[in-house]
Amino acid sequence: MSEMPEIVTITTVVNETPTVKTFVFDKLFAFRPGQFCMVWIPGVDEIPMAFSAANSITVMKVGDATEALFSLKAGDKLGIRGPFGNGFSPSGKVLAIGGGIGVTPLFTLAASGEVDTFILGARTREELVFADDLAKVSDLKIATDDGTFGFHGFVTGILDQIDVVSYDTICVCGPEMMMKGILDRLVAKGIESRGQFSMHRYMKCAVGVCGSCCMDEHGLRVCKDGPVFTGDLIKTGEFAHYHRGPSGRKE
Amino acid sequence: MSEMPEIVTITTVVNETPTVKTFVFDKLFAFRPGQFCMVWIPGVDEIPMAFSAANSITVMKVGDATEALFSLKAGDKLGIRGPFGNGFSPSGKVLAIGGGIGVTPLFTLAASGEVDTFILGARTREELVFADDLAKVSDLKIATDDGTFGFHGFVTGILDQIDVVSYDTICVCGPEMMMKGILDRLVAKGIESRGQFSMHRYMKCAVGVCGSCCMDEHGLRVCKDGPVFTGDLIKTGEFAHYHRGPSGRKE
Amino acid sequence: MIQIKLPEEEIAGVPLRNHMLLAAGILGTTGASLKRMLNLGAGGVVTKSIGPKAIPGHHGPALIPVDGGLINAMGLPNPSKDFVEEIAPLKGEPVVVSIFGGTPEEFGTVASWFPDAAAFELNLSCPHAEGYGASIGVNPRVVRECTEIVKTYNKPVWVKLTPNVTDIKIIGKAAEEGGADAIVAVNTVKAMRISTELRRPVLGNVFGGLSGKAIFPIAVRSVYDLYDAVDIPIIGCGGISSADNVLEMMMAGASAVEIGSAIYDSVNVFSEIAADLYSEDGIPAEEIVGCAHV
Amino acid sequence: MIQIKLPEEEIAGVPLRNHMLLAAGILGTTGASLKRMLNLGAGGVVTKSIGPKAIPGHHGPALIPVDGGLINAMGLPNPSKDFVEEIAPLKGEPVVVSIFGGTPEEFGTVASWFPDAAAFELNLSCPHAEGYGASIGVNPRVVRECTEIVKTYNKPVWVKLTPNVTDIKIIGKAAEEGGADAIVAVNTVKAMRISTELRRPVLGNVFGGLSGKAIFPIAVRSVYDLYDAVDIPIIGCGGISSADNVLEMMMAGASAVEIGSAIYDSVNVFSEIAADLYSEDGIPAEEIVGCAHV
Ligand SMILES: Cc1cc2nc3c(=O)[nH]c(=O)nc-3n(C[C@H](O)[C@H](O)[C@H](O)COP(=O)(O)OP(=O)(O)OC[C@H]3O[C@@H](n4cnc5c(N)ncnc54)[C@H](O)[C@@H]3O)c2cc1C
Ligand SMILES: Cc1cc2nc3c(=O)[nH]c(=O)nc-3n(C[C@H](O)[C@H](O)[C@H](O)COP(=O)(O)OP(=O)(O)OC[C@H]3O[C@@H](n4cnc5c(N)ncnc54)[C@H](O)[C@@H]3O)c2cc1C
Ligand SMILES: Cc1cc2nc3c(=O)[nH]c(=O)nc-3n(C[C@H](O)[C@H](O)[C@H](O)COP(=O)(O)O)c2cc1C
Ligand SMILES: Cc1cc2nc3c(=O)[nH]c(=O)nc-3n(C[C@H](O)[C@H](O)[C@H](O)COP(=O)(O)O)c2cc1C
Ligand code: FES
Ligand code: FES
Repeated sequence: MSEMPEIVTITTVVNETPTVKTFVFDKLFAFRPGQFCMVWIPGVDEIPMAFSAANSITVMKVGDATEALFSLKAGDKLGIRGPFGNGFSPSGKVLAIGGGIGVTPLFTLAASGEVDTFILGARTREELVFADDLAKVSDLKIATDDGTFGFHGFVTGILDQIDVVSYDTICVCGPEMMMKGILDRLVAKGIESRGQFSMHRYMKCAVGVCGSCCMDEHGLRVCKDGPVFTGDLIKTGEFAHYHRGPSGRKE
Repeated sequence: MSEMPEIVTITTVVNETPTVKTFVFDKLFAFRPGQFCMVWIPGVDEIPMAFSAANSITVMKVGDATEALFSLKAGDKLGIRGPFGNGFSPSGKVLAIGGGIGVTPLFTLAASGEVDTFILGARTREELVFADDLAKVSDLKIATDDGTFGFHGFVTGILDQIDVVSYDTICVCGPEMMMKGILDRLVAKGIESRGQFSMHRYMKCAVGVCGSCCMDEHGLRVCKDGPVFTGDLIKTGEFAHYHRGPSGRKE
Repeated sequence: MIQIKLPEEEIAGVPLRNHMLLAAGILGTTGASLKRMLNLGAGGVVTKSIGPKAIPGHHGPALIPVDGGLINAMGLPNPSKDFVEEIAPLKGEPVVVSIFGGTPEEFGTVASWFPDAAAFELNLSCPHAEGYGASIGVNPRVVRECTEIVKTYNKPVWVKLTPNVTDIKIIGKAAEEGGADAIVAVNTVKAMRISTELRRPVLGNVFGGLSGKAIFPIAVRSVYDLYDAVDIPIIGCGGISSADNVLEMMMAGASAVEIGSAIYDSVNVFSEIAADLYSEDGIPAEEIVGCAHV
Repeated sequence: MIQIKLPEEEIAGVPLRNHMLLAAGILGTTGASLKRMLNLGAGGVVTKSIGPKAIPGHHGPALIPVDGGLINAMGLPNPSKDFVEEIAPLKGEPVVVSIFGGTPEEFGTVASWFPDAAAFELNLSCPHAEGYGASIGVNPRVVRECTEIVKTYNKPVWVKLTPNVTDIKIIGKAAEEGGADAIVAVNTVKAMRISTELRRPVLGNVFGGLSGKAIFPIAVRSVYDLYDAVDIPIIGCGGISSADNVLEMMMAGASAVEIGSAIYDSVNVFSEIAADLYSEDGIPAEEIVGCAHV
């Protein structure tokens, strides 16, 4: 069965923060929170993005492809392949911890009513994404690196204040160093398998064939075996040490 | 979906007459009476044959491929593609008329209890095929060209003696000249559309693509649109006038 | 999906009723079956390839459906000159006569038999006929000479290419130099299957050609390549089975298409595709021909 | 279906655990993923093709599933010499290092980096990397020279061929003359698709290669052809997805096979096929290699 990109038309562009925009399009995709798609920016590149709703992606501008995406407006077209990957599989009492643009897949989890407590982190107040909506659907705690809003410091600071062992599932997405801080704490308490970490690796095929996204030490594919892995699977290996760039070189 | 030949092993060879053998094999095919298969005789050729049961074909030796088939014995293998074609679609009171090896598809029709009266013809007594079995499941009338059994003459002689108009469906298979004699009689009575004639044309693909089996004047494909056609579809055109050989030349 | 308008002018010298022709060798052996396909919605028809002498073709199995397509080794069965009479009733219809030969002269001889052809299509591409088709169609000089000789019969000449070459552009250019009015791309891709139970090739001829959906991406690529290499129209062929496939071939560079194996799934494929493809408000096909070249 | 025995000897110079290798470029960029595939039942693994300098590869989309297969234009992304460290932990395992270069000398340079390779596979066949792969692999002389130079590193040399040539036998023979220990046939078939809605080619590189079930009949045919032309072992590759497909490739003439795209459907494809293919009472594979040649 063919899985050619589905061509969608952008209907609305929402400016979330100075560096984050949500692109709403005209077709719905049935996804599980944590699953992602490959977004084809015609003439530029194809890059992985979590769904931020059945008909949207929420994008942080970080380089060439995202910059090109930022130049698009309502009426412009994108190609979407997906959904791909496993997504989160929360059970029991759920804690979500999102940092930066990593909030996106967790936002959809919270929006579907599956998150009890949400810890949201950003560098500074104006870079907080989805905070208002998250406050409506979860017990939201906010941390900013510069203290411009909520807790002054990292999300791990808030984590240290709460009883993490009382949660059955801890869903995490954000910069790898942030995730590392969280994993360390779970390992210390012996509950790393309750942690579900959404990983970011360089993706080319997104269907588990090319090997671009494979992680040491098990050789698991982030696109197909992930992007969500339990803490026990990633605590050894490359996590927080290195990853591979587009050529496969370690970076 | 792949339709590679199904490889079957011959389990029994039944000598029906000096020139007719039944080859029973080890697999069952779900067919409708009148449907046929392509029989691959490895290293020789692939030729069309009606099913004479879900696991058999009944073959008259007429040339190279059938001769090669006749040399096979239990344990030998054949490739079978099919079933193909439309088969008979009888309704109401049914008359079947079979001549020579043309009895085969009609035999399966009678065996499934769908024939009221059966007229069976052959050149001579020892070439009558399936007569005993047919007598059990239908009102059987026999004609031999040389009068060695039953009516002395052609099947059309018997046909002239019965009230053909009392039948709703007249299923026919046999030499084209025999079928022509029958069609003429149906046309004369204005009931040619009650006649269902199983046609024989040179077949190569059996799946309606190559064009080898096409008949004038409508360009219908015997393998796919047939092999069974109602009398009205064939009364004009090439029927009983000519057919095409393997090169497409008229013969 | 966009929709297009019916053609308003001849395409590659032939007054096609729509952009889709029946491909050579598909229900193309009799005048009546060609007529039927026109009635069923083909915009034009290409005949079975006709050669200098009648050939019965290879022993069976001659065609086998496989995953995503068909493999066939018919062996160019054809009634030769008798075919003139076959298609006489089709005079005036958009009937392209496919011809083949072992030498340029033989191509010329066969062409001379068909003064009523709407165009000739030169089969320089059948992959399973020794001394014919692809076995001569891989040689640019021979392709040019065959084209030149048939061109002397003052009809549009379409040259049908094999994808089984290192560089299809070279062969396309040779046809163009020989005066071809269009390139038809592509014929089947060399292929075979083996029956593992019988431990022997399943085609009577051992090897044959793959057609159908499986080769569509190969055909699109060939048309795209040729569009950059030649200035004459290209007729896309290979694995087309939907209106979207027709548009895709056009965007790759095809001015029209031929459809063969899709008949396996439906003899009504032309009218089914036409229902999706055409609209009175559609855009002219010319607007999209080659538009995917970036 | 018949069943076969596990190999008892080296095949083409490599001690394979079974007759099925992971094909080059499939989960082959990291030592860990190669190790995983060995653990999941591959009889041997071929690495991603490694070249003289690190390449990020083509822009995306780089791989798209299509009817019956995949089209890809990865663009030979590879970490170059860094890969030596990647596979160091796999020393002693049946790891075939796929290498490429723009010249015979570059092939030699890359080969010199991998003294621990079980064998080298020369990628003279990737259809979408300008100056590399098929663009040099269609030239018999270059193929022979690349083989000769890599052969000086005293390891088995497998030469992987492109099906996109007029006559694959000529290239196979050139490799054999250069001293190749085996031929691998085939790499992907040149292909492309177009997004009709965006009116542009779907692959970032415009064109790429078709793999998967769609090309199986093409690959079988290539192996069958080569078996008649060369005396060295052939490794069959292209569209294999079942035990019966493995047997079919062997009957065509393959001593072993490589499997790539079938990973798309299941990462466990090796053990799934092995469960059907092998039995202690099976016949030795050698009995069926090439047995379909009639
Ligand atoms: C599963 C998954 C979900 C993601 N979800 C989101 C999301 O919801 N919102 C969001 O803004 N970003 C998301 N990302 C990250 C996003 O893919 C990158 O920010 C984007 O690819 C950057 O492309 P660029 O060309 O603008 O940057 P570049 O200038 O090319 O590179 C900047 C960095 O982006 C990353 N990157 C570039 N290309 C790729 C690629 N093909 N695959 C993976 N990473 C790449 C690399 O880490 C690179 O160092 C997600 C990534 C993954 C793997
Ligand atoms: C739908 C259908 C059902 C049939 N059912 C039976 C049956 O149940 N029993 C039976 O004995 N015969 C049956 N036949 C006829 C049978 O196919 C031919 O007798 C057989 O093909 C002869 O092959 P040969 O090589 O022995 O003869 P040849 O020497 O090749 O030719 C003898 C004659 O057989 C016919 N023939 C040969 N090859 C083909 C072919 N590929 N397709 C069609 N006709 C061919 C031609 O009329 C030819 O003139 C059927 C034919 C058709 C079309
Ligand atoms: C049964 C069959 C017979 C064919 N015969 C011819 C032929 O006589 N001449 C020719 O040029 N091409 C012939 N072809 C090739 C087709 O015309 C066409 O190029 C090919 O099948 C690819 O198109 P498709 O995928 O739409 O079938 C034949 C193909 C098939 C399947
Ligand atoms: C994503 C992808 C990457 C590939 N990379 C390479 C490569 O680096 N070197 C190579 O020789 N072949 C490469 N190939 C070709 C495969 O090794 C194989 O020859 C081809 O895919 C046909 O086999 P399959 O149908 O089993 O996939 C690649 C194929 C795919 C799909
Ligand atoms: S991106 Fe290709 S395997 Fe994950
Ligand atoms: S036998 Fe090919 S169309 Fe009937």
